[in-house]
Amino acid sequence: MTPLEIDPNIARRYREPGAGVFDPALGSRNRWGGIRFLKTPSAALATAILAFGILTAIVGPILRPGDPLRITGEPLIQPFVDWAHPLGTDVLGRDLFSGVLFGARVSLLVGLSVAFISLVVGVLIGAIAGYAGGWIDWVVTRGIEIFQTIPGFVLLVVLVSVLEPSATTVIIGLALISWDAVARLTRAEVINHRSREYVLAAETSGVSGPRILFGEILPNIAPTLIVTASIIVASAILAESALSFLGLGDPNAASWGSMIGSGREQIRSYWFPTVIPGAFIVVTVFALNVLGDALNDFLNPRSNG
Amino acid sequence: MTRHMTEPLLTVSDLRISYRNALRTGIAVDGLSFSIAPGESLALVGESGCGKSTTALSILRLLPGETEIEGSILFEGKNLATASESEMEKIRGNDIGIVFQEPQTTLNPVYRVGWQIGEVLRRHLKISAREARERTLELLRIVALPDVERIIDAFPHELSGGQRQRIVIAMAIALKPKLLVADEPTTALDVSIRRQILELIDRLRRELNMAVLLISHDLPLVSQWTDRAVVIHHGQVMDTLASRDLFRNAKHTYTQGLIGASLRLDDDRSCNQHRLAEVSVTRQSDGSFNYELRRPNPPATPLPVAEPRQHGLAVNDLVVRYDRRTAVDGVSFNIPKGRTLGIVGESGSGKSTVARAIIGLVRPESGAVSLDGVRLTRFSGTALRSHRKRIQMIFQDPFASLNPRHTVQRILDGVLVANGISDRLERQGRIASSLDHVGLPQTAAGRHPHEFSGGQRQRIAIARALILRPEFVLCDEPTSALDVSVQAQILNLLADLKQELGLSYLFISHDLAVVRFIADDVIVMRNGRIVEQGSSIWTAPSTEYARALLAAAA
Amino acid sequence: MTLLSRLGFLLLKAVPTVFIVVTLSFFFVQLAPGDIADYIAASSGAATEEGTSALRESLGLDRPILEQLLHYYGTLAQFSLGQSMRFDVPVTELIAARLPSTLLLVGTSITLALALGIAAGAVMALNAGRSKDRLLSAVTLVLYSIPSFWIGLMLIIVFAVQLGWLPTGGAEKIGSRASGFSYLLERGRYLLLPSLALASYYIAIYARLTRSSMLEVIRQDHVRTAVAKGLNRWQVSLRHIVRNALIPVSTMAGMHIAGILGGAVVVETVFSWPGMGRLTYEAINARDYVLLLGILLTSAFVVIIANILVDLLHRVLDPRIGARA
Amino acid sequence: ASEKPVQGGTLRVVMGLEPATQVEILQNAGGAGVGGRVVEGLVTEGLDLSIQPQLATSWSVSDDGLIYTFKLREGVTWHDGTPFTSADVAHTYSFLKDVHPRRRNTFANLVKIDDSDPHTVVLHFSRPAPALLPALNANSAPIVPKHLYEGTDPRTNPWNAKPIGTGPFVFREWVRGSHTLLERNPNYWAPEQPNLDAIIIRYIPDAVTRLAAFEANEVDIGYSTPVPIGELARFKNNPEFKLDTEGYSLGGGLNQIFFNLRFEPFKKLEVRQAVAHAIDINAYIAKVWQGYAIPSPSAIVPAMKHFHDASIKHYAYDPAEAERLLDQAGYPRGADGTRFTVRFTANPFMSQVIDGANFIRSALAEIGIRAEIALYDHPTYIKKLYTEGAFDLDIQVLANGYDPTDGIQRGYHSGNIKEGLAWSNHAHYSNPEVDRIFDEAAYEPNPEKRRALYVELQQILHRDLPAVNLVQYQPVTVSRAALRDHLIDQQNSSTSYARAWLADGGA
Ligand SMILES: Nc1ncnc2c1ncn2[C@@H]1O[C@H](COP(=O)(O)OP(=O)(O)OP(=O)(O)O)[C@@H](O)[C@H]1O
Ligand SMILES: Nc1ncnc2c1ncn2[C@@H]1O[C@H](COP(=O)(O)OP(=O)(O)OP(=O)(O)O)[C@@H](O)[C@H]1O
Ligand SMILES: [Mg+2]
Ligand SMILES: [Mg+2]
Repeated sequence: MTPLEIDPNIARRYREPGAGVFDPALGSRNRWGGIRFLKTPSAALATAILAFGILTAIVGPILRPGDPLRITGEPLIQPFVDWAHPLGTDVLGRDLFSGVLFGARVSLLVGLSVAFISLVVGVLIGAIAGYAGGWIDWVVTRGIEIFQTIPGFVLLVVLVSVLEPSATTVIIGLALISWDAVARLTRAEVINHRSREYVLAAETSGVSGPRILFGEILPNIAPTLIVTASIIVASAILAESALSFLGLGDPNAASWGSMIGSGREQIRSYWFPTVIPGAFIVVTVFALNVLGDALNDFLNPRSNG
Repeated sequence: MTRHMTEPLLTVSDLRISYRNALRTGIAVDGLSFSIAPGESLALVGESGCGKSTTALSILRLLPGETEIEGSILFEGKNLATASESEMEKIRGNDIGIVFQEPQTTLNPVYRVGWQIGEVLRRHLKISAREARERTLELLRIVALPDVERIIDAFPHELSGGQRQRIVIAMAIALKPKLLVADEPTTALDVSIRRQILELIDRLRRELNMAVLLISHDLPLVSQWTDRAVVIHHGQVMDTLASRDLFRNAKHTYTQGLIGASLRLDDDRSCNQHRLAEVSVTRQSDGSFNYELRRPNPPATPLPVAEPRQHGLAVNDLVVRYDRRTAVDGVSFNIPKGRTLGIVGESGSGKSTVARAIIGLVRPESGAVSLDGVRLTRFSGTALRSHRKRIQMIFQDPFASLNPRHTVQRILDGVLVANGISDRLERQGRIASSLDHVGLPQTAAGRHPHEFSGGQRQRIAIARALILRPEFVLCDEPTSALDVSVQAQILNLLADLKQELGLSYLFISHDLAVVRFIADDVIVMRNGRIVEQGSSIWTAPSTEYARALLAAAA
Repeated sequence: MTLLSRLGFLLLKAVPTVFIVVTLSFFFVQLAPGDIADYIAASSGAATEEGTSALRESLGLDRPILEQLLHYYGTLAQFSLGQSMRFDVPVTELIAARLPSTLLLVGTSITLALALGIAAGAVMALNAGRSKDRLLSAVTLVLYSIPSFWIGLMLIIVFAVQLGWLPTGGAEKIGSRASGFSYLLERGRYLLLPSLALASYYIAIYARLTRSSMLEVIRQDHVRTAVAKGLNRWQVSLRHIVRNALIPVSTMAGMHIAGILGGAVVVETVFSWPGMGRLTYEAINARDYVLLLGILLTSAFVVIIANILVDLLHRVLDPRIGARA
Repeated sequence: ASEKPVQGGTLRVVMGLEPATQVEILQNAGGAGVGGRVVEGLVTEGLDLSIQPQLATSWSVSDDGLIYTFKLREGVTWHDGTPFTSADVAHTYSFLKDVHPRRRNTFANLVKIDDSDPHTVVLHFSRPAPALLPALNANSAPIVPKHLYEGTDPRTNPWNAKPIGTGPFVFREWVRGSHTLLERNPNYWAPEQPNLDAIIIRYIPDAVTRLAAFEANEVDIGYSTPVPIGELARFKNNPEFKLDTEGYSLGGGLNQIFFNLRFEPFKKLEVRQAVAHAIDINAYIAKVWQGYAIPSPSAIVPAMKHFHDASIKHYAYDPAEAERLLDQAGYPRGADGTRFTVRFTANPFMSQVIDGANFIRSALAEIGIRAEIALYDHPTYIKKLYTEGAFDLDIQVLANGYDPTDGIQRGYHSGNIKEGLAWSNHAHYSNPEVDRIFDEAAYEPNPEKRRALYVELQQILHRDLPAVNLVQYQPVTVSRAALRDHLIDQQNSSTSYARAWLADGGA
């Protein structure tokens, strides 16, 4: 029995003696799993933060239209003193509030796209390698090994600096150094599942390979992948900020990382141009990690406590 | 065996244990009382989940944190339910030893076994490393391990299951405990080794004069190896009786049901004429239980007569290799329509591999599988698939063989879709009728596997095998993960289906009694070869190996 | 398989990997717009046509790309990494000057991350669900969420500038004549902040990993066996839980080496640490592909050798592995 | 001024960029190597831009400007003990002519070097070389020993990394990525110099870390605004530190925007004028340069006093006028308020230039021009601009150099429209009149006439507007107040420290 599988009804009946007798009549689908998930305080908080972040990314530009990189005021206005610039302005006089709003867009876009691309690519490659075995698996494993051998961030820096730094290159670069972890994980899980009896059963009743892979095995490893995805989003946001720190961000878009990059020279005298976007990164990544943990507890039947 | 009329060594009275954790919240043991005299051997018997292990663990206070224990566990006058943790540490391993079911996991994989045995000695005695090693070697000899000098430095994974279980036993008796708790010490072992382990425990009991609490769900085993048996259901005692009276004097309906469902090797019932007793337990609205014993009869419909023209399923000189190992080495047999062939043999003898080769999960190296004279091994792709439809398979583990993410409807529907049945209504109808066949309500279709009990899951697996209307069904240990009472239901169901639908089975099992009940013919396998065949083995086995198997199972 | 033959096997297996890494990187760098001549022109703030083309010619940049690749292979075949185009000295010399400090930094960081991470993880697992666990979980999650350059800057501001306890950067006191213990102490002072900054993320990872794998081990039957032997809480925890939980942690640590090496690029910049990370960045910027390939090759080898060490360690930690292979 | 110098102490210099080699015979920009501490030039330039003796004690120029005769200092030895002679100068100059990107120009017409007298060097030119002397200092044309360079390829000579010179300090070690260590030269030719025992040059790439190093009292001096520009104010108010702006006159860093004249829309003069009118130069100086820059409306920076035309003023900040010009040029605002979109590149060398790009981008947005910034690393930048011409607007900092022929001519002379050549005329500006002025002025020995020519040039460029000249930025030297007498010439980060001393004996 896993936490996921226990229906409150069954649990209630189980308080009584005779617990050993399984009464399937009590079983029912746990349709409200999602809501129960949100009852965990940390999961609820993380979800709320992320939902708020995504909402901000969507409506932010409506709230504060215009280009966030426009110089709209005096430089280095402190936060919370001038309501035209609630979070103050940076060294050039750009509004930090609109920067943060638009930055949510870039950071989340980068994070989500990287997770999406590396998940799609990694799952496809890893699943096919794990399921097909043989020389395909051999080739893919070597490929993954190569990516494991090159320090990822170095590859990323090489890639982004030789191409034009832009949101697209950053996303491609990050996806390039993230897919291998997904592929390795997927491959291992697929190999683990493909000899399980439910897969053999499907095979013996004539279900075709792709159907087994995508219809039977993938749904079972989805929880692991979802958790991985949340971690990739978080680490992509961090890596994007590190790139911006090295001056390799997209110069035409305000991202949290690039705001830190341009504000950090003044960090000793003016904390807010760096700390404000930095705080947004930390809170977002934190929320993503909390969410990942909570999902892990929720989706992974073996975890506990 | 004599009853000792001395003071009991252990007295459990009115034990109530409830779990409060993420896994479950509820009562596992509900007012259990029993006692063991010094040197006595007592059995706790009951179905899976009835609270046997919980009781055993509670004696050594090995239960997880969020568990509440009420009642008393008096061991030599001390109440273990309330003893302090340091007192318990002195008792564990010293006065009470314990042996668990699964020898694969009870040893720490990263330490040498000798070290692990020595750990008990060093913990409780002040002895030098040399002495500890000497004592360990001695213990290894006591548990009758060969080549002790090598084994003492082996890692657990380098030993066989039986050897590991001996290590665990050596660890448990290292300090000559007064009580040995053995929680299903042989269920995970091969039949041939099972007997040796039980003999060992019994010998040690006599030699060390220690009491044994043996936990099992195997009634024949209990009746042979213990003095007294306590039958438990839902955490309560149903029956307490002398073991040798178990099969004769059971008072409680539930005990009688268990006995009726148990098969013994000397029992010459056959599924063609008989059905096993089924005990059904229902819960009243007031929470109490109602036990009912049913002895179903075989259906009146006569056995369909096999047409002589049809050969059925033939396997010819089959050879299967994994990497470099030969798992099946020139096996040939024939299953005529409407017959059941049983395969027995020790673990690793290649039983499953034969079934897998027939159904196409592994590619045989040579040899032929043919169906009604048509060679399946020649085909590939769609042609093969259309023939293979006629053969289906049921797996051992009903928990693992159903995809936990799909509903029953989807599991069954997927098979039909994959086999090109595109008419939705037809699929619906077939799903309904196959659920009917296996005795599940139609409402089962909408649920997920985890909402069913083990027996019900195995019914779903059978429904999945039947939905393509096969002629041959390969059953690879379909009941070995199930309780006796549930096993009886499944065996009855298979027998009924054979008669109703004219199915033929290949039935693999390590339980010889079950094979004797269900199969018309039998083959014995060893190291990938057939060593003996024909029903004469039940009465007059001709090979040493078959004799040993029978003796071990008896 | 004996340890030694296993070592040889793993090293041999690595050769094609390194070869592909080098070839791919070569084409990759060639894809980049601009070359070393452009860089030298840019950084000298002056250029003449003759100078630029003479430079290209002398470096062989005017030859077809495959020829350049073959030439590079030729260099490698002579067990040389070639001559850096920007610094005009052998690449091995440049790398030899930087590699030790990077290894020191990375090695210290991994050690620190493992030591602190495992300790924190063990405390968390043994107190699972209680306030100690929650507090430490929150702390590690925060560490997990902060960019390392940011932590680096904060450490500098707090410990070097405000408190003045530790130096802001560099690897050792220049011209220092300290020796023996005081020399080690001295180096330790320089090492502490950068290795902390680099380790912070991994401390969090190992803490979380140790926690979850310990919780996994706690559920295993052999722990119950250990308790049944009468061992006390500490003996059970250390010998039977933490010890076994080290196995997955060591696997992960092996996979992180490449990542930590990459992370050094940023931390070395922040702490002006004279390591390979900064050299890499300079090589990329200068399009000094001979140097860059030399660095990638070296770091691939470092990763491979580290993985081999982890593999061997893993065999010591988990006796089952040799049997399975 | 004349306190008694304290002897001893170690000076700690901080640098951002680590040089590729330690001696500047292959290039000279940004991060110098050991500079005048170890190697010396024939002459040096005082703070007042006057030429002063160094290895040459005196010199004379023939009236036709074709022959330069230098009298060399006697009794000078190389750090390895070999005596210094005219052969060293002759050998060095002869290879500098081939390998040094800038001296290639300076010595283009050098036909013969006469070193027959060991203490006299005579340079013979085929055409007058009026701008020669400022190019002969320790940084621009350092003299290296012939006995170590003869018969080798100077590009790969190992002594480039461990230079032997004649200067006040001896090279000790270079730990790549970390620092260079120099020690006092006890045999320096100037008696009682130097005062310091040692010099450590530390390489710290990150500006914030450099700032921290200053604050933690780990370094004594840094050049060219070593700390983030916004933090200078704090140093200014701190008596522990001193900020100096002197010593940078030879650099003449001009910050300007080039137009790509090959393509619409900047082919049109009105459009270029509109851009010029869109920029509020005072705000630009305040926000981007934090006040450390002065307006430089003309192509020759104010620092180049002899040539700068102070009468030229910036185009007035007048967005309305800019919009009118754009409308007139046929670029009305579109539905989204944008007139057109252009590619805007920025020299990645200085962070202020990138800030500047952001400022300009914002200013252009006000008048409806969308400028999309493309940030490249150095080689890509050079490739995109000078080979592919893939830009419309380019914000740049170019050193004017010591003479217009050195840093200015390259950007505007049509003869310098050279594909693939860095720092060439990438705007593709071509005006025969301008070419003529450059050609004439280069060989005009009369200073008055030269000035007149360059003034005319500045006016033409102001009218034609191939580039909008913005500011001459002011690099700042940050030093601990205890450091004295370090600022003696125009060599800034390459200065010799021959007379420098630490009042507190070093921290
Ligand atoms: N750690 C636990 N947490 C919560 N519930 C548990 C735990 N262990 C056992 N249970 C529940 O307590 C009941 C009794 O379990 P127990 O293991 O004692 O049964 P058992 O008789 O030993 O069964 P089996 O024959 O399957 O070993 C079962 O319903 C089981 O699900
Ligand atoms: N996938 C596999 N790869 C390699 N060897 C295998 C594989 N499956 C089984 N074997 C080996 O082939 C032999 C026969 O195995 P098989 O599973 O057929 O035995 P079995 O009689 O069914 O045993 P059990 O009673 O334990 O189920 C064994 O030695 C086993 O280790
Ligand atoms: Mg049990
Ligand atoms: Mg089997």
